[in-house]
Amino acid sequence: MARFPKPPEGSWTEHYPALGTGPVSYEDSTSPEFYERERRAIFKRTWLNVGRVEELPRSGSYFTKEIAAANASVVVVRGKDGEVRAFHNICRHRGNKLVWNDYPLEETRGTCRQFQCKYHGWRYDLEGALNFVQQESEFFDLDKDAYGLLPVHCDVWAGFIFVNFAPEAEQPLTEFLGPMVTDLEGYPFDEMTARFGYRTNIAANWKLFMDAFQEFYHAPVLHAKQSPQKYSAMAQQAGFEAPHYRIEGPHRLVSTSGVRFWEMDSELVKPMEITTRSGLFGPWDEVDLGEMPKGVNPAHCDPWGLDSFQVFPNFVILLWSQGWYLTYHYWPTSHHTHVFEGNVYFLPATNARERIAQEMAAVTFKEFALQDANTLEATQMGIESGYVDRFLLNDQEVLCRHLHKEVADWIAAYESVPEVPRP
Amino acid sequence: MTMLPTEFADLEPFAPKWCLPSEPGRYAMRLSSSMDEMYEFYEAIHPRAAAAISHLERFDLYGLPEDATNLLHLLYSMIMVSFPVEAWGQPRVPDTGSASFDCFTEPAP
Amino acid sequence: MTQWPKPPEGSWTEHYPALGTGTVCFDDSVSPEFYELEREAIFKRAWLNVGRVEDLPRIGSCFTKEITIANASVILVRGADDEVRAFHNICRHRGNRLVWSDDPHQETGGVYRQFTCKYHGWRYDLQGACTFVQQEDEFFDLDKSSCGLAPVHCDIWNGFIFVNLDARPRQGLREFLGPMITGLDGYPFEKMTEHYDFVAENNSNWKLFADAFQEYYHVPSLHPQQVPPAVRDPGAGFTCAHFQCDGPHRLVSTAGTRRWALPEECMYPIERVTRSGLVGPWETPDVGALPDGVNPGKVDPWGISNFQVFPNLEILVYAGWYILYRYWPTSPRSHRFEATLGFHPARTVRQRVEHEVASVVFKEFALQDAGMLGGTQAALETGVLHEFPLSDQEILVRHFHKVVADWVGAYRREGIGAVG
Amino acid sequence: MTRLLPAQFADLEPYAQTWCRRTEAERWAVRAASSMQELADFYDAAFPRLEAAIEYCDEHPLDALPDDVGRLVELVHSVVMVSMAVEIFGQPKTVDSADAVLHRVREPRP
Repeated sequence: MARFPKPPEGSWTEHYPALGTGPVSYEDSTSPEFYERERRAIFKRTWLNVGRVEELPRSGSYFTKEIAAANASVVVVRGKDGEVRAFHNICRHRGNKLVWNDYPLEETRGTCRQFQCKYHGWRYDLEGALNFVQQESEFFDLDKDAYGLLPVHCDVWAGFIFVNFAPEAEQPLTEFLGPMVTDLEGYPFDEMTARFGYRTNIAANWKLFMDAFQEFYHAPVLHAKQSPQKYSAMAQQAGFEAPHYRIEGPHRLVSTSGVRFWEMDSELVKPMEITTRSGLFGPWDEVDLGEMPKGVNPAHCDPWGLDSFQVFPNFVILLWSQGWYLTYHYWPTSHHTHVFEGNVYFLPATNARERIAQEMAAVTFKEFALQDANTLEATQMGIESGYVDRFLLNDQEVLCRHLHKEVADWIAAYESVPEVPRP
Repeated sequence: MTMLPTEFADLEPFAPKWCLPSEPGRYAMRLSSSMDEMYEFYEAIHPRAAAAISHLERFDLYGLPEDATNLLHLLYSMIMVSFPVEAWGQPRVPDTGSASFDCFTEPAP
Repeated sequence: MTQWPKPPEGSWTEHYPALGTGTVCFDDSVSPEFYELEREAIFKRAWLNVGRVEDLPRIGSCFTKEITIANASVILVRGADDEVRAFHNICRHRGNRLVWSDDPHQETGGVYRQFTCKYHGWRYDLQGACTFVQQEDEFFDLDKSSCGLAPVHCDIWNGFIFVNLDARPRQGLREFLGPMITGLDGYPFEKMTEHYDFVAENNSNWKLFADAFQEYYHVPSLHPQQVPPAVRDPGAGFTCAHFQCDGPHRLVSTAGTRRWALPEECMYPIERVTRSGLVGPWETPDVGALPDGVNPGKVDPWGISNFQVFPNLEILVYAGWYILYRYWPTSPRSHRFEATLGFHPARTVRQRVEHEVASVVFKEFALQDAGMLGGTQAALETGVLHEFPLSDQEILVRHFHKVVADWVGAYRREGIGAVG
Repeated sequence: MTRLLPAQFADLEPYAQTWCRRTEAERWAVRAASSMQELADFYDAAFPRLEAAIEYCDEHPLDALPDDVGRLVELVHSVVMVSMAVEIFGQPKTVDSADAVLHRVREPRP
């Protein structure tokens, strides 16, 4: 019994007929060989978000990013001219990793005037040019101009920094993102600089964890204990329905309706939520973000809860109606492991009360993420056993269906191109 | 030597353990504390939270005196222990045996 | 910094024209296929140093050596006739590993009267002959004399024990070593019996780690702490006095730094008090004249000669002590690193402390090289770059990778010939 | 408390329990687990006594050191170990050594 109207075809899934309604296989999440194909067809070929411009506040600010799925380490840096650039993190002399701190396989960040290799002291400026070779006269016909850092395609949209490892990017960034995503332009991402950052290693395929955060069918069950018993019972009874799903190109969107906790009976909320006036949906007291761009709450849900934009392949922007947002990144490290990053962004608090409400929202976020992460490892083990190979998806899981299909489509498109020498 | 504003001297016994400036510190303290310890802390601070927030609200958030900063950190710890106390009945999130989620950046204060 | 004269061709590299001066590719250090070729072309063909005669001090002394890349485990043993021999570490009965302690994958050693297989109790004497078969009459036409341990070619030069896993070695050991290495004949290794041994599992290809120890160009950058901050020159370079290549082997000599003659601020306090440090004890017992081959470039003042014996042995010779490195590949991206420091046995506590200082300092700086090379390996594995320039100070890196490629090339050509 | 070091070096007795270690592996582990303050305290106390300690030890044959003298040699070895952190690196761990390890598997005694 639908609480929200479905498309005329009768379901969200049938509204996108290419998706089908049959059972699906998760072999794409257990096969080492499939992972290798994903690396080539997707992670070495598409735009990947590696951070935000606020992480590079001034010229010389840099961070490194380990992207195992593309077999790459990149250094992203703001040059003297204010431009953000990305380079392969490799010294041109003997191939040493150029920028690292303490542990060469771990990411690092900071501010510098130039990059200097620890091995033999070669130096590169912030624009990647080689500007110093130790004992240059000992080399043979060395043209320093030809030995700058190897650039990686890099572009910025709405303050989000993307890189692309293809020899030539097949689409410009904004064309790749498409109007559903670029209509978010104007959202004050740049003002929301109070950030809580989290990271963890997860023993599950990256797509399976994306699946967990692109459907809310699991929420009333898995997260039941997060809420007072009376609320949980009601939520479980009702089940979950999202008012709006949308698929555009490789990207996806789900909007949910809001819950006005502050209007609820006190038996339905936890004491700490009342005290801090905050919780899973964020601070209860409204913040003014100005007028929202048209991409936000595109179906005009009322009350509106959140929009979760799944930007292909591994990036999620989640906007809450309460004036804050999350990003998720899923960085594959093997067919059954990945690094998950979650970032929580708010407007800088103007007083202690606001700051405490943010703390409550961030702590609650972590409690939920921990439950999801642990469940995922159990999922990976279950499907890796291989005894069951067909799984059902309901209409509330339409986005999971789309992700797995989209991945398969990219691989098919890539592999259908006649074999040419590829990097 | 006191750590908290004098109005909150009653919370002073909890300050050395729970005035922790970082999320990793607070989370680790939660995991290494007994439920009794957390109940005791929660029972003491929760009734005082509204007054504490009102007290802190009078200051510029980015120029808090040291004792106020300590009080703010104590409130963060209150939020941290509220989950074991209000929801889980145990220090760790249930069914998260192998999961971790490490905080590496957070706003200051 | 002294500028040492270069050969008439203008550079050390051009003095060996076969090396060329172009860029070098390090795909040989990341490719699993190349690793497989190295297994056959190099480690199953070259003479490999597995230890020193001091490691087998008396009859029955024995150690085992795991040579992962050659799929071999070898027993080295001093027989009843005082000869050192090598055998495959395999019982002839059912193929069980013969000599091992708790873990059959770990090397072991000790003094043995005979070898007894743990599985069925077959026994072998120190010369490898099968001496006892449990319930021999249960076997059929068993000829014990044909059931001795499978021998491995083994020879000794200057106290260094070498094995060769080829069915028929293409060269004798001395011929393989050639005149430059055998120029070390007479260096008193046998008197420097006080050994400090180190071992590490490193996450880099064996050649990349060897590269770090066959050039000094990196020293001012990676190891600035080798001199105290007050006298550090941020623009410092390093120029070696003499390079030499001979067959597959290489040599670099550096000039001697008489650290003790320097002003106080040029050394660390611990060096001043203990009279020892980076270049070892300031004074060592007089061993008489050293063979000319120790310093073939006649560098004066002479400091160190670093002999790289193909494929995986390095001998660093100082006037009064020495260091050995061995690099044992365990996968394309990992190797087991062994180091030995040899000193004249200390007669006093002061001498012992001098050795301790040299040993501790050695470890500090070796750790810096090892710590960084995991990064080199990871960066090279990204595969985005294939051409790297090498300076004249890195001539030995160039030579090493070329020799490896040459041996692999020779093996491949023979393989094609055999098929054709 | 039993005395570990020769009476002439009673001033170093407070450090003996921690720093009289038979093997390099143990000395390395203690250094790695110590704060810079602890290392500096030990170094400041023991380094000025190093010369005297070596001289004192050398009144005995190396292969027949009494127990307390043997422990003093171990303490001297520890000063050498700690000097690397104090004089050279300014931190307990070798700078830029990342996750590298190097195990000393054979060494002379004492």
